Amino acid sequence: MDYIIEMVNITKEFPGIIANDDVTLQLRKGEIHALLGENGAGKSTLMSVLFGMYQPEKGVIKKNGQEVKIHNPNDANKLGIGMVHQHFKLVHNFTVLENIILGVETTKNGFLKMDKAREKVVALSDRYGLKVDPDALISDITVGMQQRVEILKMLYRDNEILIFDEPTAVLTPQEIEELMKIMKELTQEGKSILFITHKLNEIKAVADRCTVLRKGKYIGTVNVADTSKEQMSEMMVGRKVNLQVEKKDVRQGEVIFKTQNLSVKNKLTSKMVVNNVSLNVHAGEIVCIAGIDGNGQSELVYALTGLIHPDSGTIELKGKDITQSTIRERNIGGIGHIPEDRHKHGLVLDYNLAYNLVLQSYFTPQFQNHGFLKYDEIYKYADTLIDKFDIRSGQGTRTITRSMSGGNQQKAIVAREIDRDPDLLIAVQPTRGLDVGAIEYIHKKLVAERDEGKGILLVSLELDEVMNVSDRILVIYEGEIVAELDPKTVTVQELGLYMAGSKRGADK
Amino acid sequence: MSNKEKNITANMNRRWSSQIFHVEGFSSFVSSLMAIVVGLLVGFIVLLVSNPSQAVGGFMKIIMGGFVDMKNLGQVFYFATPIILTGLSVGFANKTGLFNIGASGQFIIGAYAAVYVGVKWTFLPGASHWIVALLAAMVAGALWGLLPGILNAYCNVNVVISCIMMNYIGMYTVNFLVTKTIFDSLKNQSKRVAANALLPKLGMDQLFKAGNSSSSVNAGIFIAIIAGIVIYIILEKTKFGYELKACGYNREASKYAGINEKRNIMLSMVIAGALSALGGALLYLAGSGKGIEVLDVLAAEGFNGIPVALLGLNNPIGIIFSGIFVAYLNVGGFNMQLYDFVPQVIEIIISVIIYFSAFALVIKGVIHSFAKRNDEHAANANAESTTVNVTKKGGEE
Amino acid sequence: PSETGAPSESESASAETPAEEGKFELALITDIGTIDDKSFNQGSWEGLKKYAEEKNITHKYYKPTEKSTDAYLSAIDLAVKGGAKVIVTPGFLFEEPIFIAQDTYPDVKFILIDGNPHNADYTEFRTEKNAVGIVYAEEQAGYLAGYAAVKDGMTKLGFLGGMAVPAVVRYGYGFIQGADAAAKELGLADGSVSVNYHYTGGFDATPEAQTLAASWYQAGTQVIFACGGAVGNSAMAAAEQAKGKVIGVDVDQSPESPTVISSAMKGLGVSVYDTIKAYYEDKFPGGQGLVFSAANNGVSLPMDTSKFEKFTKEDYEALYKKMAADEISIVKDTDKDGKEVKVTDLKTSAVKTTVVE
Amino acid sequence: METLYFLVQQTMFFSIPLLIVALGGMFSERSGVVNIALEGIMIMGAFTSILFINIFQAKIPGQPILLIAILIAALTGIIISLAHAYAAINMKADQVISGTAINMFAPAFAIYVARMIRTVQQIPFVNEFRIESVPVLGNIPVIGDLFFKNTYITTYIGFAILVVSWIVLYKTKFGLRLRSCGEHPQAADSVGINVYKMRYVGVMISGALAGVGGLVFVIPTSTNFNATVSGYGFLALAVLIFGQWKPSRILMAAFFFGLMKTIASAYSGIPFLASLGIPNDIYKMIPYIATLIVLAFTSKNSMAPKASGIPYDKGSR
Ligand SMILES: Nc1ncnc2c1ncn2[C@@H]1O[C@H](COP(=O)(O)OP(=O)(O)OP(=O)(O)O)[C@@H](O)[C@H]1O
Ligand SMILES: Nc1ncnc2c1ncn2[C@@H]1O[C@H](COP(=O)(O)OP(=O)(O)OP(=O)(O)O)[C@@H](O)[C@H]1O
Ligand SMILES: [Mg+2]
Ligand SMILES: [Mg+2]
Repeated sequence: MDYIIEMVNITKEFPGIIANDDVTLQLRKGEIHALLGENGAGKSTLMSVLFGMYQPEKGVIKKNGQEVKIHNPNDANKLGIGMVHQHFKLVHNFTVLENIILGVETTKNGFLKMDKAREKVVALSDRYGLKVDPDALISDITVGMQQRVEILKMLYRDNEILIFDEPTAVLTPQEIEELMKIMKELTQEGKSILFITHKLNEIKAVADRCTVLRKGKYIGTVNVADTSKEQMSEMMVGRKVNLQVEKKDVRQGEVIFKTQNLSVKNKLTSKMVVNNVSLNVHAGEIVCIAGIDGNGQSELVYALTGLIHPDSGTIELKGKDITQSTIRERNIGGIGHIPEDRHKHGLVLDYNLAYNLVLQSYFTPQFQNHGFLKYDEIYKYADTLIDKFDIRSGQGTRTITRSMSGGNQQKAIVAREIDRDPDLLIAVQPTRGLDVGAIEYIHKKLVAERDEGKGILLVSLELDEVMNVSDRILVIYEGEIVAELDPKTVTVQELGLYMAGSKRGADK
Repeated sequence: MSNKEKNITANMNRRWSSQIFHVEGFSSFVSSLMAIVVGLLVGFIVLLVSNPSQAVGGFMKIIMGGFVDMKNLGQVFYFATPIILTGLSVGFANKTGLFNIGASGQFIIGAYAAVYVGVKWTFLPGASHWIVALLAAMVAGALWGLLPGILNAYCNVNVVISCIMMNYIGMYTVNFLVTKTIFDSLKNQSKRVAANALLPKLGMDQLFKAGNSSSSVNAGIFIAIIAGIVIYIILEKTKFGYELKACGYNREASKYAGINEKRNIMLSMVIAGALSALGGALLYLAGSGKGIEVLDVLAAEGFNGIPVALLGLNNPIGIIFSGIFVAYLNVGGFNMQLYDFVPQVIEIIISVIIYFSAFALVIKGVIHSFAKRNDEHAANANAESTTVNVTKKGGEE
Repeated sequence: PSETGAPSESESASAETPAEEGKFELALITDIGTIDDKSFNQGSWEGLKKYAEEKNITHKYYKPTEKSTDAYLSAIDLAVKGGAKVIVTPGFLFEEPIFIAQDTYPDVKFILIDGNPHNADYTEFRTEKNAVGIVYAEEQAGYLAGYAAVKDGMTKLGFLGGMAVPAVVRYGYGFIQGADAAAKELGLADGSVSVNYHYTGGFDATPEAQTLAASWYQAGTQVIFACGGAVGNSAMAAAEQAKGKVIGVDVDQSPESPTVISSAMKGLGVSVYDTIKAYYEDKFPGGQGLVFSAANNGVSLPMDTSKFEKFTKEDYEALYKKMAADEISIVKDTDKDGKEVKVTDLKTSAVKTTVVE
Repeated sequence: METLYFLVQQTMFFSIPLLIVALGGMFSERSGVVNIALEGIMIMGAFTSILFINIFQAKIPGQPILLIAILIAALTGIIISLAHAYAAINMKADQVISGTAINMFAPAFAIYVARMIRTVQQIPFVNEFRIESVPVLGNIPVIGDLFFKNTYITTYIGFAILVVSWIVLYKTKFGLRLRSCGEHPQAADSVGINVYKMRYVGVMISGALAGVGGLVFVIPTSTNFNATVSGYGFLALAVLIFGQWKPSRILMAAFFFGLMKTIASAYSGIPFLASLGIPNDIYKMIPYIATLIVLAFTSKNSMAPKASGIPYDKGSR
């Protein structure tokens, strides 16, 4: 069999960890090849090696059977290898066009010449139906659009081997569908694709073959058509995983949380980003706010948790008006908050794990006496949480949080927020970028909380999560709640239409 | 997982972390030490290049100058006092994520307030006079720090730039106020403060003397050291310190956690300002015959706080030592004048030390990798126990 | 590169100083300014150096760590430790340190420039046998300069002082009164001569001082009496641009810029030189307070390098003779009772003084 | 009118060095390295170049020696800035620390060397560089008086640097790459740009410009160099922030500062201001107070390069 790219016996070590341990990956021309593995399994590392960002300690890379050396992204580019990184590599205050040409600029007497580049970008955009505006600033376009820019970057460089590192983690269902279509088109044009994702559905939908890594080791390569999702996930984690969220029927209690006509304006444009939102959450139910990213979810949550002040409307918690309350008052009053951005809001990355685990409670008498912190108590408590929630880290309670994996960082936040025993838990994309094992874990925890009679407000962009976990769905579109749906009766397709704004108000 | 197993894991974690903790402190110390050695070496080379025959003697004076007699030793503490405080000011603000380059302005404002009280409020009896003078200085400095704090918290004004502005405004304000209120026109400086306003000597003038002349050292050095310890306790042991540092590391997360981050930024600048101002007060109430000059030059003590803080790794206790060290070098440099060298060599040495202390990260890295190699075994054991833990969990479910 | 690599100056400097410590017979301690401040530190040092080099005596200057009585005393300690037999201390700030040191070191001679030893609160003035205080009649030097300027036909004058310290103030007051006297002799109308009067707040050359001087020239000022060390350099920089004129201070500053038409000199170097010489001839004027004035050639204008157009050497000598004979009374910075005199207290009619705060 | 001409001419002396040095700082920060060492680099640049003028003034005529001195100042600045670059880029040091070290080192070094080789610390020079009136251009009414009289070649060099900076930053491949390193070095790295190299170049440009700025600052305002640039390096930093890291705004900020400084120093020669009787110290404070006020209103949306001040580590993500 002819492989366009072969990575043979690759070993890549980082201080203290072998990220890739004798891994072999073979990519056929024109195929979509998925790469599957838990968080930290070494997928990104392997792809970074292929893209020249890291040099492996052992192993060789071959292109069309010829051994090649890839020292930097330029080498990779010359070999026709392009990559869409897990965290986009786009300069936020550059235009789309500038980002695309960065590194391969055409110049005349040292001055930039953009005309040719623009033509090429527009042509490529048309050909693949990407619909990007070359002059828009990156900071002004949606995440989905940004990803298309990343794709255009590869196409502009005429790459024929395309690496997608978790491209779907940040996309809406519609966007994912379109991306899948684009990927298929690309392979039809003769390009070969390496595709990293944690979502088995997606692998099923587009991939031809799938290579599985676990803890840096090569587990195997399978034909996707011949392998079930359960088999693949078992290869990945080394045990059986329950992909379906098991939960009992909802036992709705009384309303514990309620907003009325809540509105938030954008300070700069004075556009309504949250528009007259009224919703309520009962004890013992999971209410999910579904919507495409950028439709006001973040601002809505900020207003509910006190990070910003709403321009109008009221918020009530357990019958008490908390519209004017501070963040601290809301926290004490019974709101738990798993924030959308764990690095920005959720953690003080330079504090150790124990300190982060008391971030919402360090001031309580349990941990503090006359202004002095009780160290022993803090570390004792942290140890129990680490045990209870299985948070893994290098040096236990004293691990600097920055050095922990994303999955474990998220677990720490979940542990902290749940252990405070809030009446209402606001969880924003709690499983973003996590592997199935971790997702399963977090979903279980959420359901357990609900079963204990807590109200849960879940904000999610992922249809699977929305459909599986929630008891009630509120669809948000351009800052407005446009529909209230029942996950048992609504179809995924229908939900997608509401989220895209082409249908509204049905159940409501 | 059995309880026993749990304990083993926990113990392992703890042992491992205590080692890391150890390595951390040790490597910081070693990297500072290496910077100092390199700095002194460069100083020696400079001396050698400029005048080989006297280099050894001059260099020995730099190293030993602070120890030639008790008076010189006293002078070390005297010069250390203000820079420990400006160092604390800079270091404290640094810990809370703010670069307080405005120590100079806060320092001179504090000096003015103290001298004003010292000259004018002669109705204050006994020790209350100098105590009130110090308090007045701290209040003035706190206000001077508050303004950049407010501007940063509410208007997002970069602290560095507003502090630079406040330095100049402070200098001109003090020049203006001194000439209008407490001016000794014969000397173009502030008037003498009343005897009660001078800091007590605590008998140190008898201890730190050589022949008939005694050192200027006074209670100020103890106040500086106490200030260092208090700041250390605030930062490391209290809830307030926890909040301040959290704001320093991540403002957004602090806000999320319900910490009033605006208030903390302002408080942090207020404390930093009060510390610098206290430094100014201690210097001008030392009774060494120093007055506030009406001169269009920023107070150097404020800027000297920056290297002191950096050399002390922003740690309050470290700053006490680095302040004394820098003062010691300065006294050595003064004594070096017996040789044919320009005293600026001291500043060259200190700047080289600062420069190499910036390499701490790399030096630490080297030490850590050594330590890691030694502890490989322990790490492996730890990793294994984690794996066991995982499979157990999997099995149960 | 030969100039920077092995300069002759540094070689000679090291040659004259011994390798081990403890052997500098003549010492000078600088005050706020540096040894090359173009003012009293430099002037005094030049006098000391001249004598030391002539007689091949070891010599050295010391810089105190800061500006305070204690720091000055420490520097004196160090100088004594360094073997000093005579210590020159330029600047009135040394009045108090010398008051103390003259008792501490009875075997060391102190030459205090610009002041006389007294205690901290001015209640006791005492000069011991091993100390001498030297002051200058700066008001006379300033008077000469102001007189010459107006006599030379200039009516728009400026005074740019460094800081309002007594010596500078005396220069300034003398300058105004000299100008006034000249104007009256010329029969000019009241208020027809104007003087801008300002202290920059430092002895450094700053762009601010340059701008200020430039603005004065721009507004018509013809000559600025720059009276504050390196502040003069700022005035000269401005004068070069505006084709204005500068009168220097303390020493003959004409080599520094072609714009310097004259300098109000006081005999710093000469007085230090003479006093050290007296010491070695066993005639040290200990216990005295010396005044250097026109009477003993202590102040002057360097007429050989001056660039006056109308004011002649004869005019100068006539005036100087009268001054030396004490026929000209000049108001100083303090009155007989030691009370401060303000600029506005100066009774001038022909000269209108504008104080720039 | 005369007063206006005077103000403009005088403002140039303050503004041009601020402009040049702030533009230097811009290149450094745009590449991702905070350069708080501008003050020290200015001092070093002024020191070597004025020492050169001092030594060779008798042998080389006015404008040529100035041009050579400018090159020497730039070269000195580059050499000093390499120390900063090495610490900030290779050693991933805290950039404030090495900057502070350089600020401390420069005046000490200048004084030490000057004293060791010439016994005095001031280095005098004769100002032969002033241009009375630029030929032809100086005769244009109004404009000529404003911009082409009583001036220095350095003024035009300053404007040339501004124009070139703008073009380089926004119109060339180099500028695009440089900016990407200051905003998102990982992105630059991923498209094959050598971030370390770009940052070195950015810091070196800032060194060259700061060195030149030091010389340009000293020439019109004194007749000697005394190991100080009066805090103008720090002011340039303020100008840079005030100018929001953009050449055009830096120009405005530099002139705002320059004008304020000029008015504060020259008010006594301006009849209207002199008659107000406001004390000198108040005037001296005005530029700083005004800056604070302006900043209070404009700082909400800071445009600082995102990655500025953060060491780039190839390994980290
Ligand atoms: N720059 C680095 N320095 C040190 N260790 C690293 C670095 N990058 C990755 N690692 C290590 O390599 C392992 C593999 O990381 P990698 O990012 O490849 O995982 P991944 O499979 O992409 O995980 P995810 O699904 O979370 O993206 C990690 O567990 C980590 O310990
Ligand atoms: N610079 C680094 N040095 C050491 N380890 C690192 C470094 N960067 C990342 N890692 C390690 O890489 C692992 C995975 O990190 P990574 O950021 O890919 O996590 P993640 O699960 O993908 O989270 P996220 O979704 O936030 O990216 C972690 O175990 C972390 O310890
Ligand atoms: Mg990854
Ligand atoms: Mg990840």
